[in-house]
Amino acid sequence: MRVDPGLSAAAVATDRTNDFALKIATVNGTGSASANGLLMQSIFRMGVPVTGKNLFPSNIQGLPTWYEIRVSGEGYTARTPEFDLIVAMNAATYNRDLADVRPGGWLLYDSTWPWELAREDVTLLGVPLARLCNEAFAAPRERLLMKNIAYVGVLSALLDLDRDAIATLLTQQYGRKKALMDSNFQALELGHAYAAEHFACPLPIRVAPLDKTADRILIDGNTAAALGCLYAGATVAAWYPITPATSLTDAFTAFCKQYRREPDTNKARVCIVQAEDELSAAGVAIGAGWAGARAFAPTSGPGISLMSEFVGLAYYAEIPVVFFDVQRTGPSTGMPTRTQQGDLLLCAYASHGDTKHILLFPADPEECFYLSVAAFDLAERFQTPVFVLSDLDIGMNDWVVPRLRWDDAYRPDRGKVLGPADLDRLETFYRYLDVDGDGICARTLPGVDPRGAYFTRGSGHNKLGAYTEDAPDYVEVMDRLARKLTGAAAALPAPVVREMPGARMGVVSLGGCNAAILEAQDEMAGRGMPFDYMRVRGFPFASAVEEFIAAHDPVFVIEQNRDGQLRSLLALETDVSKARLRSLKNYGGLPLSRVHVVDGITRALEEVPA
Amino acid sequence: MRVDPGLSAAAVATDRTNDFALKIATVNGTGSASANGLLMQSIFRMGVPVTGKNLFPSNIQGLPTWYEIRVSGEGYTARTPEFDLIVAMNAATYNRDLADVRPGGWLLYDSTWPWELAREDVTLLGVPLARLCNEAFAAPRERLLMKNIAYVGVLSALLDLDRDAIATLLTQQYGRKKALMDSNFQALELGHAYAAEHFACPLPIRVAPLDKTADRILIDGNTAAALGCLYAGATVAAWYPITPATSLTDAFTAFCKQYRREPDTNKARVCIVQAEDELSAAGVAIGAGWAGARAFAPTSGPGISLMSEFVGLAYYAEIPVVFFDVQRTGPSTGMPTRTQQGDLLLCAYASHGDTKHILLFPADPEECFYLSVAAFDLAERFQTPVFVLSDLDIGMNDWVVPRLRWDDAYRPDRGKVLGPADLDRLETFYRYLDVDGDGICARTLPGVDPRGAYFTRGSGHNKLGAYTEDAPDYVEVMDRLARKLTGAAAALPAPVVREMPGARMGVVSLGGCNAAILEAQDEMAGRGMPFDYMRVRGFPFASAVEEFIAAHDPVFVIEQNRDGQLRSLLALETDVSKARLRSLKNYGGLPLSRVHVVDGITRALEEVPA
Amino acid sequence: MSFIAKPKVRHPGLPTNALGLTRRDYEGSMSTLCAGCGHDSITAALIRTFFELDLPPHRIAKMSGIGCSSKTPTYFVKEAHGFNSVHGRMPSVASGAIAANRGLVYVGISGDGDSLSIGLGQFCHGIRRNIDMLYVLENNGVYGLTKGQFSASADIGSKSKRGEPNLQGPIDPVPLALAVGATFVARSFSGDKEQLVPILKAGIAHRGFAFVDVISPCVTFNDHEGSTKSYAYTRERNLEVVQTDFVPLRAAITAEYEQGAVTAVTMHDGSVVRLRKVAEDYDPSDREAVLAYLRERQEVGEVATGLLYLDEAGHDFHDMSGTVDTPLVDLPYEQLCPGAAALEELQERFR
Amino acid sequence: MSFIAKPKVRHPGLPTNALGLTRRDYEGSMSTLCAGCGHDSITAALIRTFFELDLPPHRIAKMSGIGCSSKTPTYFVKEAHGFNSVHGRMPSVASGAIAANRGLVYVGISGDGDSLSIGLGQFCHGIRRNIDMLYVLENNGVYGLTKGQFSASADIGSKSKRGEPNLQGPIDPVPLALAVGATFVARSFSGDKEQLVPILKAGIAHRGFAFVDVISPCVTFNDHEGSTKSYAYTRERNLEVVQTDFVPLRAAITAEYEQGAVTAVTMHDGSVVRLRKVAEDYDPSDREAVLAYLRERQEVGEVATGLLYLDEAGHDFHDMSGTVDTPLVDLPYEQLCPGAAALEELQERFR
Ligand SMILES: Cc1ncc(C[n+]2csc(CCOP(=O)(O)OP(=O)(O)O)c2C)c(N)n1
Ligand SMILES: Cc1ncc(C[n+]2csc(CCOP(=O)(O)OP(=O)(O)O)c2C)c(N)n1
Ligand code: SF4
Ligand code: SF4
Ligand SMILES: [Mg+2]
Ligand SMILES: [Mg+2]
Repeated sequence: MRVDPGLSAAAVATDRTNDFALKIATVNGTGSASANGLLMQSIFRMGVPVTGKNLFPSNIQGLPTWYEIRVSGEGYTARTPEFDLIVAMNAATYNRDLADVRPGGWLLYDSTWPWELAREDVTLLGVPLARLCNEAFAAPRERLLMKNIAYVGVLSALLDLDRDAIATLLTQQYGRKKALMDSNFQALELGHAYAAEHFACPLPIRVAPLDKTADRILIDGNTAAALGCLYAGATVAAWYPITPATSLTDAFTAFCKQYRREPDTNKARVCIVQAEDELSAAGVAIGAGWAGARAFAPTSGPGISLMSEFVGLAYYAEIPVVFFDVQRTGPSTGMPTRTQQGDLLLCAYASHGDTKHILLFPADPEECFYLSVAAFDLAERFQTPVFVLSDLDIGMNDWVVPRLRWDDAYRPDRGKVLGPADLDRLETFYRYLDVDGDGICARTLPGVDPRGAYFTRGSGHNKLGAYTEDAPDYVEVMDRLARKLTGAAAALPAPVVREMPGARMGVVSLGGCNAAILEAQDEMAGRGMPFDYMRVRGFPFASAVEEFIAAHDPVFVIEQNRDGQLRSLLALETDVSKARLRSLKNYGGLPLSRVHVVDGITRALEEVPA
Repeated sequence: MRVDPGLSAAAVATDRTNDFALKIATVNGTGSASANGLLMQSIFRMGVPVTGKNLFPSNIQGLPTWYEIRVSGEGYTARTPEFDLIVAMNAATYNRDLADVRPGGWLLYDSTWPWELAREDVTLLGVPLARLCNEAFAAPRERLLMKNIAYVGVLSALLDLDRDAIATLLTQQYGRKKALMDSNFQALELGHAYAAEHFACPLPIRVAPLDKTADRILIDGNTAAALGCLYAGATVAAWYPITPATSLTDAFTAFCKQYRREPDTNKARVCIVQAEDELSAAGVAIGAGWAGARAFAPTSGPGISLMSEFVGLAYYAEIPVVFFDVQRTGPSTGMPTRTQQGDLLLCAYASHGDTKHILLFPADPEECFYLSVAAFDLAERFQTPVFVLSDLDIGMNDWVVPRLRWDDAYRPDRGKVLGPADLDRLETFYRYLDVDGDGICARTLPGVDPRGAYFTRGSGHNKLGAYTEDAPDYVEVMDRLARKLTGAAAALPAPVVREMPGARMGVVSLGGCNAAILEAQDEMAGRGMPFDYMRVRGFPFASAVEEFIAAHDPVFVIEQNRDGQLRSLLALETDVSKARLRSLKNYGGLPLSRVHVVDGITRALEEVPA
Repeated sequence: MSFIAKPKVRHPGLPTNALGLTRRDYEGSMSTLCAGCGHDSITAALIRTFFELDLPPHRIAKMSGIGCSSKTPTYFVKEAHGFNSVHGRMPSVASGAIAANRGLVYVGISGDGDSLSIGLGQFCHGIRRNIDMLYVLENNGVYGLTKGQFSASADIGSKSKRGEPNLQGPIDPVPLALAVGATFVARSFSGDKEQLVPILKAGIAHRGFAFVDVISPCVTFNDHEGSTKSYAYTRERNLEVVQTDFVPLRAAITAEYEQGAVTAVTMHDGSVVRLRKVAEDYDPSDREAVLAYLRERQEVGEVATGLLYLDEAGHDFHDMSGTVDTPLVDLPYEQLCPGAAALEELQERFR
Repeated sequence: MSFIAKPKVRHPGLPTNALGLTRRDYEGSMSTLCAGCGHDSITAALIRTFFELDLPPHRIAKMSGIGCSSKTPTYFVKEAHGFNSVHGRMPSVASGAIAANRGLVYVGISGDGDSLSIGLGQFCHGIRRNIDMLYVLENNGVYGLTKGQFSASADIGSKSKRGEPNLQGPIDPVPLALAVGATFVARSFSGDKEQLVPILKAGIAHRGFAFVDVISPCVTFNDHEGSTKSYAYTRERNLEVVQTDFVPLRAAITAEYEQGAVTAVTMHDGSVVRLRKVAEDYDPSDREAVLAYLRERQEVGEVATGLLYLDEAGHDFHDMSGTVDTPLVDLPYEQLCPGAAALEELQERFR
C-alpha cells in the first residue's frame, strides 16, 4: 500500500521548500552524530543555509538525545521550536516526539516494531530500518550504526537531497576505509530505495539548491574561538575538562598540531597545560601572562567560581589574561549540556573587594573568532583579565557564518611593555606609575633587564609598586584602577545597531540571542510593530549604549537568564533609569527562538501598552 | 626644670575632661597590647565610655603599630582622626606621629634619647622610660615589657586615671604570678612618679569618673559573634585561619571549652574543624548543615571567593549554612589588617548562574551577637546560605556596648524539617515540593526515616527532587527559588531609623558606619543641617528601605568601599532611581569617622545644592 | 526504629537478611552508565555488601563528587540519603556530615579525576582527618563523564582512544594514601566481586578512613588495546597478595585466631577480618614493606590487590576531636545553650 | 645582556663572582620577619647560592604564595622579578611562567601551610608536572603569619604555645613528594647553611622539580619546649645521611668520579653533584629504600637530612610537552600566526 502523505497533510500542503525544520530523536552513544552531521553538511553543500542544534544529555550512553535541523533559504539561523518532521529513532520518547510534530507534519519511525499513531493531524512514515539493516549487515555494531545512515537515505528521498553531495561527503570521510564506505553507501541506498518506493517523494518540505553558502562556512563557536587564539598568537593555554568548554581546547590543540610545529624539530610553539583543576588553570594562565605570553583559560561557570580568587589577583596586580566562559545552565552543576547566559554578573565583578572586569559577548562563531583576537589585545593593553562570554549553543553547535577573514597586517597590541631601550630613557622604573594619565602603567617582563625588576603582589601596594598599608597610597592606586576600567569602555568592540524604519521601540540584547532577535525584528516589522535593535558586545558599556536606550521607548532587554543580569549591568553602569528597561527572559536551557521574542514583546505590550 | 604644659597649650586650655583622644605608637611584637588594654579597661572601669582602635601591620614583629583610644563622656564610639596626645614609643615614626598631634596637643616620648621638637604648637613631654626601666629591671625582656607599663603609669598621672582601678586590673590579671605583678606595679609607679614630679598633672585632657558603663561591656565583634553561635546552638564550626576572622573561631573554641563539655566524660558537645582551606571549610559546613547541624564557617574576602562554587551548591540544593565574612581591605590579599566593606556584591550574588543570598549587616559587637543568632534561624527557615558581613573594625576592636541579654524562652527555628510522625501523614515525600506556596519546601535529615530519603544534587532537578534536563521542570524550581528569596526580605531584621526634627535629607548606610554617622547626625543637626538616618540590616531589602528613600531628598548612601556597592544593591533591588542615591565613600582601610561624614555631606551639598 | 523491625516481605521468594530485607531493598534507580562500565559492577558489590551486613538502608549516607563514578550513589540503596556534591570536594562535605552525625554508615564514591586531580588535596586531608567512612575510588584512568581525557592516575605510556600516549607519571592513590597516613588501604578490581565484597565489608567495619582503590574500566574511553586500565590488562596483571575474609560480629565468637598464614584482626565494632597472605611474608601492617612490595610488583608489571594495609589502632576524627558519643544532631538544645544566667555571669569578663 | 658584562664595582672591598657581582648584588630589601626567624637564614643561604653560581640576577624569577615564608622573596635578589601570588597556588603560577619562558632560573618559596594545607593539591601536581624549578618549603609546622595555628606538618604530640598537643598525624612532605614521583628530594635545616647551600645549588642544576624541605623554626610561635620544629629539637635530632657537594660546570672536568663512598651524579647542565653517604649503604636512587630508611630513623626520633633522593633521568615538563627550546615569549609573532592564506585554505574543512 502506498501512503500519500501530501494529501493527509492539508496544513502544510503549501510549498515549504527550503523553509522547514526537522528533529532527529535517538539514543546517545549509538553513532547518530555523524549521520546528522552528514545531513547538515549535504544541505549546506546544496547552497542552502542550515542550522543544527544538538540537545544531548549529560551522560555518555543510553539516554535520549535530539538533533534539530532547520533549513532556511532566508538564512535565519536561530532555533525554531516548530518541527515539520521528526525522525523518531528512540521508542522511549515516541509519545513526546509525536507531540512535538506541528499539525500536518510527519513522524518517521522504525516500523520493524509497528506502532499505533495517536494523532490525526500527523502522518506516520514507517520504515523498517532495523529489519533492513539486519538483513543487510552481519556485525551487531554495524547493524546499529548503519540504521543511522539508513534514515539519512530515507530523508534524502523525502527531502530531495542531493545524493551526489552526500556521496562526496562519504567518500571524503571514509575514502581510506573502503569497507566502511561501502556499508555506508549500501545503507544510504537501502533507505532511499524504501522511501522512494513507499512514499510520495519529495514531501512539500524539501530542499532545493541555492547559492547562498558559497562564501560561508559551517562551524561551531569553540572551534572559531580556538582559531582566534591561534591567530592572536596565544602560546599558553591552561584548562581543565568541562562541558561545554572542552572542545575549545581540543580544537586549539588540533590547530597547533598543524600550525605550531617548529619545522626541523617538529616541536611545539605552544604549551597547552591540562591542569588539575580550574584554580590551577587560572594560575597557569596568569603566570604565563605575567611572564609575557598571551595566555588563556577556557572554562564554564563552575570554573569561573573556582577562579574567583585568582581573578582578583590579576585585576589588582594588573596581569593580562583571557578567560573564556562558555556558559551552561547554572547554578551549581546545573544542566551541563544546556545553554544559558547566567554568568554575566559573576564575571563582571568576580572576586572579593572592589573589582570590575572587561567582558566581550560574541553572538555567533564568526564573532568568537574576531572577539577572541580582540580579547588578547585588550588584556595586554589594559593589563587586566578579559572574559569572553560565549555559551553552549554558540560554542558547541554548528552555525552557518561568513568565511573568516584575516588581515596579514595585523600585529598584536602588547600594550605598554618596556624593554632595555625604554629603560635607558628612564631614571628609575616604577611599576604602577601612571605617567600619561590614561590609568595604564608600563610593565616589564621577567628576564629582560635588571632595571625592570619589580615585585608583583596582590597585597596593598603604592604607585611605586612597594608594599603599603597606608590609606592615601592604597586609595591612589585603587582610584587609578577604576579610571583604567572606565577608559576601557571606549576601546571595546562597539555595539551593533540594526534599525527599522519608523521604530520607537528598542531592544537591547547580547551574544547568542542575536539570531532569534534579528528574525523576530523582521517578523514584527512585517506586522507593523517595528523595533530598533542594539546588541552590546562589550562591558563596561560604551556611551552609545546609554544613548540608544535614551532614544527609545519602550526598551526591552532580552537575555537568557532568570534574573535579568544584563539589565542589572545596564542599571548599574549606565545612567538610564532601571524603570525604562523591561525584561524579556528565556532561561530553560534551550536557545532563544523567534517565538520567545515575538510572543514575549507582544504580550508585554498588551499588559502595559507603551 | 618643671614644664607646665597647660600654659603653652592655649588651644586646648579649655577643659576637655572625658572628651579627647590619644594614640600610642609602638613597634609590634613588643608587648604594648596588654598595656593598651590596661589603659582602656581602667578608663572603662571609671564609668567613662572609651573606644580603642588597633592599627596593626600584617606582620608579626618589628613594624610600626598604633593603638588609638578615644574617651567620650557623650558615649561616641566612632574613630576620630584628631589626637590630643600621642605616646610616641617608636622612633621610626616620630615625625609622622608628631604631625598627627592636633594643634595645642602633647607628644609623650622616651627622652632617654633626647629629641628636637619640630612644632611650636605641640608640647613635648619627655620621659626617660628606657633609662628608668633599665635601672629598675635586670632581664632585657622585662626591661622592654615594663616600658609599656611605665607609660601607662605616666598617663595615669597626666590623665588623672583611677590608680586603684589599674591596680585591681593588674591584680586580677597577674594574681597568681607574684613576681610579674610586682614588676608591673613598680613600673606603673615609676611612670606615675616621674610625671607627677615633672609635669603639671593632670592635663586639661583628663578622665573624670562617670557612671555610664555600669550596664555595658567592653567586647570585640568576633567574640560577640562567637557567643551568638554558642547560644544559637551551633555544633559544627569549620574554618581556615585568616585575619580578621581567626579570632571568631578562637573565641568560639574558648567558649565551647567552658560551656560545651559533657559533664562526666568531659567530651565536647561541638565539633570544630580546622580545614585545610576555605573550599574545604565551606564543604564541611554545608555537609553538616545537610546532616542537620547548625553549622558555620567564619572567613574573610579571599575565603568567600574560594567558597563561591560551594555557595552555589548550597543555594541550589537548599542547604542551611551560615558564613561569616569579617571583611578586610581588598581586592586580592589587599591590606589584611585594614577594614573595608568591599564584599557586598560578591556575597549578594556569589557563584555562577542565577543566585541571590541573604546578608546580615551587624553594626557593632552587640549586633554581632544578636544577628548571629538570627542568621542560624534564617538559614534553617529558608534553607539557604546566610552571610553575616562584619568587618575588621567591628570584629577585632574593643567596643563599649550594652550588656548582652538572653531570653531563655528562645528556641531555634529549625524550619520545615519532617520526622517520622510527619512522614506518616504524607503519601510520598518529595524534597522540592512547595505545598504552601511560600517557596519553602520541607526537608528531611539523613538517618531518620527511610521514607524521607532523597538525593541531594547540584545538578538540574525537578520539584520532586529527580534529575532533570527538561526546561519547564528546571524553570519551575528556579522560579520558586527566586520567590523564596523575595519572601525572605520581610523576615530579616528590620532597618533601624533615627530621625531628626525637620529633616528632609536622608542617609542610608550599613554596618560599621553606624557610630560615625550617629555622631555626625548630632553635629549636623546642631549646625542646622538635620538628616534622617536609616541603617539597613539585611539583604534582600525590606520595603521600608524603599519608602525611606522615597521620603527623603537628597539621599546619601554612606559606605566603606570604592565602588558604592550598597548603592549598587539598592539600585538593583529596589525601585528607587539610582540618580537619587548620592554616594559617600571611605575606603582607605581606616574606620569611618564623624569627619568623613560631616565634611563629605557638606561638600556634596555645596557642589549640587539639594 | 520500629519501621525497620517489621520485615518487609514485598518480594516473597527472594532471600532476606537479618532485617528481613531482600537484596532488592538495597538497590537504587536504574543505572544510566554505559553498558559494561566497571562502575556498575562496583555498585552491585556495594549492594551485596550492605545486604549481607544487614544494614538498615536509611542509616547509610551516600556521598559523592561529580563524574560517572559519582553518579552511582543513585543506583544503590534508594532508601538512604545521598549527596552528589561538587567535583573533587566530597571529602569535606562528608567530613561535615560525619562531624554532625557520627551515627551513620558513610560511603563515599569518587573517581580518579574527582579524587586525584581536582580533589587531591581534599582526598589527602580526608585521610589525615581519618574520618570514619568507606571511601571507594572507582579508578579508570580517565575523566569518563567529560569524554575520556587522561586523569592523574593514567599510567605512563597508556594510550588514549586517539592513540596518544600519556607521558606524565601517574599518581597512584595507594602509595599516596599510605604516605599521608591512611589506616586502611585496599585495592581491587571491579571485575572481581569475590575479592571486593569482603574488602568493602572490612572497610565499613574499620573505624576511620577506609580507602579502597578499585580499578574500574571505562569501556567507552579506556578499555582499548594499549590502555593500562582495561579489563584485559587488569585481569591479566591482577595479582592478589592478601585474601580478605570478613567475619561479622555475630559470627565473631566462632572465629579462631592465628592459624597458619591467616592473621585475624578484630575491628572496633567487634567483627573480625581475616587476612590470608597469598604472597608469603607479606606484612599488611608494615607501611614501608607494603610500599616496597607494591613498587616491586609494579616493576614487573603486576597490580597487587587485596587489603594491602590495615591499622586498627589509629584514632579517628572524633577521637581526635574529643566529640561526645551522641551524634551532635541528637543533642537537645538545652544541652547546647548556656542560658541567660550564664550569659550575665560570663560578661563580667568583659568589664 | 651587555649590562651584565661590565662588572659593577660599587662595593670595592667585597669579593666578586664571575659576573663581577658582589654578594650584596644578590640581596633584597630588609627583612621584616621576627628576629631569629629560620626563614631569614634560608634567605641568606639562597643569596650565597645565587652569588656562588654566578647567576645574572635578572635571569632569576622568584615565586611564592602567602605567608611569612612567602614574603622572603622580597629579601633577596632585588634585581630579579618576583611574584607573591595567592595562598597555596604558587605552583600553578610558576607552571605558567615556566611554560611561557623556560629560559629563567625559577625559585619558589613556600611554607608548610602554603604547600601542605591549602596548597597540597597544587604542590603534588607541580611535582607530577615536573616543572623545572627549585622549590623550597620553609617548614615550621605552624601558620606563622596568622599567629601560630598548627599546620598539616605539625607532628603528633607537638605542643602549641598554649600547650595544647597536636593530635592529627603530620603530612611529611618528603614521603609525599616521593609518593607522587618527585625526581629531586632533599631535607635540610635552616640553621645548617653548610649543608643547605650545596643542596640548593644541586636543586638549581637539576632539570625538573627540585624539592627542598627546610626545617625552619618559627621563633615566635613554634620554638618552645615541646615543639618538634624548634631549633633545639631539630639540632639534636638532625641526622645527615647524605652529604652533598656541588661542583659547578666550570670545575666539573677536574671532578673525579666514584671514589669510596662518593657517588657523582652529572646534572643536565653538565655540573656534577657528589653525594657522600654518611649513613653507609644508603642508596639515594632507590625510592622505597629511602622511604623505609626515613621512617626507620623517624621511629627512633631522628630527622634524616641531605639530598635524600635524586633521579636525573626524569623528563621535565617541557620534555613531556614537546615544547620548542626557544622560550615561547621569544618567538616572533610571524612564527605564531598562520596568516590569511592558511585561514582561507583551512576553512575548506568547514564546508
Ligand atoms: C568544577 C568542575 N570542573 C569540571 C567539571 C567537569 N567534570 C565533570 S566529571 C569530570 C571528571 C570525572 O572524572 P572521574 O572523577 O575520573 O570520574 P569518571 O567519570 O571517570 O568516573 C569533570 C572534569 C565539573 N563538573 N566541575
Ligand atoms: C585564601 C587565604 N586564606 C587564608 C589566608 C591567611 N593566611 C596568610 S598566611 C597563612 C598561613 C601561612 O602559613 P605557612 O605557609 O606555613 O607560612 P609561614 O607563615 O608559617 O612561614 C594563612 C592561613 C590567606 N592569605 N589567603
Ligand atoms: S564513560 Fe566510561 S566511566 Fe562513564 S559510564 Fe561510560 S564506561 Fe563508565
Ligand atoms: S611569626 Fe614565625 S615564621 Fe613568621 S616571621 Fe616570626 S618567626 Fe618567622
Ligand atoms: Mg575516572
Ligand atoms: Mg609555616
